[in-house]
Amino acid sequence: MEFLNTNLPYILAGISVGGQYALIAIGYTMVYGILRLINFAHGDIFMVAGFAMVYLSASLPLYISIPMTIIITVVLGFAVERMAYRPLRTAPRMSIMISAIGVSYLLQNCAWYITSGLAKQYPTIPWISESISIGTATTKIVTVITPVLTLVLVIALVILIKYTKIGMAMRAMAKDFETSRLMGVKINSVISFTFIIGSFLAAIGSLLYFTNYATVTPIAGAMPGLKAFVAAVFGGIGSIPGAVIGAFIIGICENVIKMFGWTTFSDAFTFALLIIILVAKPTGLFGEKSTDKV
Amino acid sequence: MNEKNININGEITPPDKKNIFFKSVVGFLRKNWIGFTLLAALFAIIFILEQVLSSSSMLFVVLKKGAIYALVAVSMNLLNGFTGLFSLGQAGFMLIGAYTYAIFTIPAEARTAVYQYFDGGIINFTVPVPIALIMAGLAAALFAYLVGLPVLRLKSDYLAIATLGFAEIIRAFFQWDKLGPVTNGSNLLRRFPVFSSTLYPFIVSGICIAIIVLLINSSYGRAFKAIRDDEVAAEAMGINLARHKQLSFTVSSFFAGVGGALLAMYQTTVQAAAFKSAMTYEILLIVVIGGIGSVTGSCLSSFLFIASSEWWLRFLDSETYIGSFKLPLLASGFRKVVFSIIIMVVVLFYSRGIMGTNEISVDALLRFFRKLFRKDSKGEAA
Amino acid sequence: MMENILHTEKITMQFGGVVALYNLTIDVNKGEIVALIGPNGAGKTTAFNCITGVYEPTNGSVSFCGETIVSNHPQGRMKKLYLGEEDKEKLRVIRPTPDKITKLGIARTFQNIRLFKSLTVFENVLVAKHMRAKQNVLTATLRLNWREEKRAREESLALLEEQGLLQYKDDLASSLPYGLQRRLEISRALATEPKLLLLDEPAAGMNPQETQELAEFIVKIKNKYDLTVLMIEHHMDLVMQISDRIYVLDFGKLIAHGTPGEVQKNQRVIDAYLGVADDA
Amino acid sequence: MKRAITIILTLCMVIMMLSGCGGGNAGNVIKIGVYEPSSGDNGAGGKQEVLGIEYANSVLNSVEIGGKKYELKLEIVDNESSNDKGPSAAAKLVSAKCSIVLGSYGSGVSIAASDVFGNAGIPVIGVSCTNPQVTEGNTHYFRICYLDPFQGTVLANFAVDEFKAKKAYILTKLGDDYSVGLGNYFKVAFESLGGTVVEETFQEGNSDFTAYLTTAVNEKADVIFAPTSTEAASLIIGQAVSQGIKIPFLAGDTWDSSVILDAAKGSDSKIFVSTFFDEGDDSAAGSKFVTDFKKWLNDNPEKLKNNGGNDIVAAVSALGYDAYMVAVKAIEAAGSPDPKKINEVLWGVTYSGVTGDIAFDDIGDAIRDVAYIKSANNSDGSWNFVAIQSVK
Repeated sequence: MEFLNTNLPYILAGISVGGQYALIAIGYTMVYGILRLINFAHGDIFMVAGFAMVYLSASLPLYISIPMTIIITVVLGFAVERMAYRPLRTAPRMSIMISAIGVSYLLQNCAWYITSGLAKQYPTIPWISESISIGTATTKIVTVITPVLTLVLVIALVILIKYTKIGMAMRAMAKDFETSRLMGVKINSVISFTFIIGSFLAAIGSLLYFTNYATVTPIAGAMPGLKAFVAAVFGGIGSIPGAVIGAFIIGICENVIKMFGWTTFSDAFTFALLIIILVAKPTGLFGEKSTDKV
Repeated sequence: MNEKNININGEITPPDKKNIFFKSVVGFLRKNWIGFTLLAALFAIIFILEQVLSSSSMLFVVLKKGAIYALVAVSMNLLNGFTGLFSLGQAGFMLIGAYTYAIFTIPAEARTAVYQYFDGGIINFTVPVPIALIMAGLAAALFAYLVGLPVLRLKSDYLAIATLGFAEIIRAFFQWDKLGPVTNGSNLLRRFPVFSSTLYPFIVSGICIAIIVLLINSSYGRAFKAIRDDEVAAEAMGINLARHKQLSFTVSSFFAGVGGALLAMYQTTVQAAAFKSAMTYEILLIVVIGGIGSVTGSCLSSFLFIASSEWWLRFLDSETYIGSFKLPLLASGFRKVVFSIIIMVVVLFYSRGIMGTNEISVDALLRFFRKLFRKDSKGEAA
Repeated sequence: MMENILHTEKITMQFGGVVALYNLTIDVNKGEIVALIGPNGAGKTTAFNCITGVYEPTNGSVSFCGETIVSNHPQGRMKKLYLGEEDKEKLRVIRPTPDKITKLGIARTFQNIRLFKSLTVFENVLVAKHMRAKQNVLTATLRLNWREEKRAREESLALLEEQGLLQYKDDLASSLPYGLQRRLEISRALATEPKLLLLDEPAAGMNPQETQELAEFIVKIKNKYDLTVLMIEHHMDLVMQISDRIYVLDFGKLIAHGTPGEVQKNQRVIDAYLGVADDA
Repeated sequence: MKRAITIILTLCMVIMMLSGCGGGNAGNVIKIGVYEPSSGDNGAGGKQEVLGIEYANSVLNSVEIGGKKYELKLEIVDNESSNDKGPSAAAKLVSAKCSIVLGSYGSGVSIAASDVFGNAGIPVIGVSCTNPQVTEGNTHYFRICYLDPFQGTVLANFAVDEFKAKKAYILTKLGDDYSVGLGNYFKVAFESLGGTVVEETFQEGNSDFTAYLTTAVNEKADVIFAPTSTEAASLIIGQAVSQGIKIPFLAGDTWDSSVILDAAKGSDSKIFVSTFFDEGDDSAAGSKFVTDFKKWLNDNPEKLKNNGGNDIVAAVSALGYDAYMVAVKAIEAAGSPDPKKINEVLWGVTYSGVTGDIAFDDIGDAIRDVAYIKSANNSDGSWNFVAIQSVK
């Protein structure tokens, strides 16, 4: 009990961080599942959502600025796919990946230019930024809400993918891109839809994340983005439940590592975990094995 | 740089064992004399420029850094472009090289000042600079070998992420307080010998790139390219995938390590925090802009990249007035926006980069000019 | 008694729940041309992949010139899928990679041509010489292996000349017309100096004229290089014309085996190819 | 399309090359280089420092040497708070033929560029780089702020005096010389005063500090010492507030910024910083500077934005102002725009600035023996003056 009392805040923080990573990780995993593309810009889309909220809420009330933020993020995600990835659909994989890195670079630099490199204070959203006490730990309500909301959204997403027509198209494309194209799946609209969902979840993630951490900087998306990606790989890329479980595992591990005082290695540990799982089970925890046809 | 002309066609003059090596060298020189002359001329020009211009001119800064990045980019190209292994660990291996070089060359009398929080550190000897450079490469290569054992079995994207992860782990490791007596923790290492002449990085990078080019044009280079084109077929041709990938990874890291050491000399200080994944991305962009699979492309684009980002575009960062009219948009940070837009344009519209997989060689240049000339004369005739 | 060169002992290959190949036992004798035929999805290419080490068979073993080169057994990596009886004496796991098998003397071509697209025709052949050279990285980089390199170049050029590909030597392999790509792939396989050549649908996409030429070509290289040939082929003309013996596979199982004449008359083969009467 | 882009790109390249090559030194201009970050981790602080310098330049933009009037022009580069981008930014200043350079905010970049200036023989006045290594072992780097050993000791003394602290939790950023250095000096001083410390570090890009703060609470620390950049600081404060942490925070000069005040406003956190300058300074020079500087800020919306959107005077701005004035003094004393001469006379330059009297010792550091301690006022978002602390 004593152990739990002193360490509850770490666990809480871990679960909350895990939830935020999960929302970003889904975007990665869905895009990768369909396009086999690591969308390096995803973390930066998340960052832009943060800035959009900062600037919008400066002049608009919250009930307008929050939906607006989500819309802007979704449009951005859509536009990035349209402008930077679609023209390269037939190009080698490496070119698309580099385009993704380029977009990430561009978004960060634009954010830098617009904010002149200064950190911005994130607006406080009433209720969820209030503090509550759980046992011995005091934390923001958002910490508790995050995992719940994450799970709700994930379940909704899984239902969407399982039971709707577009969900079926997405699954078909993840299995076999070429064949689904031949079978008349409108691949472009499905891909756009995937980016829209990913960006939508990233926008929600950014609301939760920045309410918790309160400061937005142009590189605020880089680390969470990378970690979320690691989570997606960890859980088996292409698998949504895998990404969520991976994200929670990584969020909790990260904080537990800090609990033991190995703070220098908290990031390194995440990557070490990734490499271990990749070497032991290259497709991640829940990934499907694919064999190359010879 | 023109080392690319090296081109063995097996036309080496036969027997007479004693002189054979000598003769082949002479034959080689004779065949490539234009390239070597141009190269010599390049070095001479740099040497003369250094005498004429003030040594603080931005030109030399760009040339120095460009030469170093050219080496690192070529080493990355060996891996990504010629062997088809998508690795993002370059910054990590540069870090190892830079630290190895710095740790073993800081003069004993400066150690107390540098390792101020660690009582002067535990290494109390220095080695000569050239040896330290080689040690830097070897340390990086050794580490790459160990990393490669588990990681190289992974396929494309997974390999990229795993190597990126390793680079991050290496960085954390070098910042670890417990290693402070060796690495100075997360603090700067400085006061090690550095170069002042622009020729120095040019010569070192030049030699290293020449070796890489020799490797690429050797039997092993062909095997690497075969692996890049088709792993299954390469294996069916009796090429041991694991061994050749490992080899390419280790060799590439060796030169990344040397590049890291040169970068340390250029920066005059080393700190683990600087070797972030952003550095790897930068090098990757250089490789892509130059053309994946083109050595001369990588060299060319590294100079262009460094010059644009550190020199030519800097005016975009400062507010500029023409008369009393303030040019719009120009403000701190605008340079990077413009720069990233240029990069996006190149990536989207020239996905093959400046050179594609072609190389600049004397022959190609001659052919180009001849064609240009012919076109002109045709135009006149018409 | 002819000398046995390739023997597969009850190879089984299982992917998840699908049994792609079941207890395949075939023999190839020195100097023969043996064909492996069967409808699509019968497991022919899988058999090739098991023999050349691309797949690790779930069960069974392969021996080449009397030596076991591939085997699996209850303690192996695939023990969960092991189907055979335990054989305590065969505890040695042999898990070679394709390159080692190539080095032993089995060369192959692929169903969907797998040339090194960005290399020239000459380099494609030259790559095959890499494995037999005694060089190491240092000697190769510093060109101390020039003698070896020179020999490899001469041999490759000779091979290209013989195959009538010399004029294309500096073209990119991917720029060749289809038929020549096939021929290049075979030349490349020959350059590895094999004893046994596995051809995976060499006549795919060829017209009767070209197929006829190919038939002559195969016989010619077989005699010239003292080869044994095992091939997968759908063109029955070609198969019947040049093969000494034929194995017929259907749904992963061997359904017939014999000389061309025997196989042609076999009812099961006819059923497999044409479908059983009431099916059709 | 592609051809058009090619042509445009080539044209751009040519224009850039021309503009890159241009920019000589006109007759009657003396260039003062400003080597400061305006992006990266220390971007916010660097900008405030630049504001002080720019303000000083607007106050005094010419100097008379030997009867000839020279215009003083600032040449500002962004070193991106990054040790690997720093040297080339510095080289830009050198190639622009600056007579003297001011900067930088952040010790790491200063050390990294030191040799570039040193080789070119250009003297540099460090404005707020507090790490001892900046000036040690060279003759061209000077500085007008106090040093980390001093600042660390001051804060350790303050912790013991004010809070009777027995245990301190030190949180520093990996790879940041300022942060690690100051943390180290605080630790040494605090331990020599009989306290114990718990040390932890965080990586760049880290934004989750809850775990660190929990450790501080679990270790029952009496004070938290977190010499970090303002960006990390506002995260730390925000998370401390939401976790209801009551332990007082101590920090060095970087926290003397309106960013911190914003983060702490309306909470019940206790924040104490040591700094070079206090806005409520009632000396004549100080109060005049504060009034005029505020007016100048409010007249320029752009500058106001760079100051963080309000007109609170940061200590680094005052230091920037003083550094500029010292530089001008040196130019006057040297009687020439020649960097070498300026370097020689700098050793003897004295100046009475808004942050106190400035003179250099034999290492090149300003001789200072007091630091101001301020605390954040959580209700109106301003600084409360607490004490002038000197070392015992």
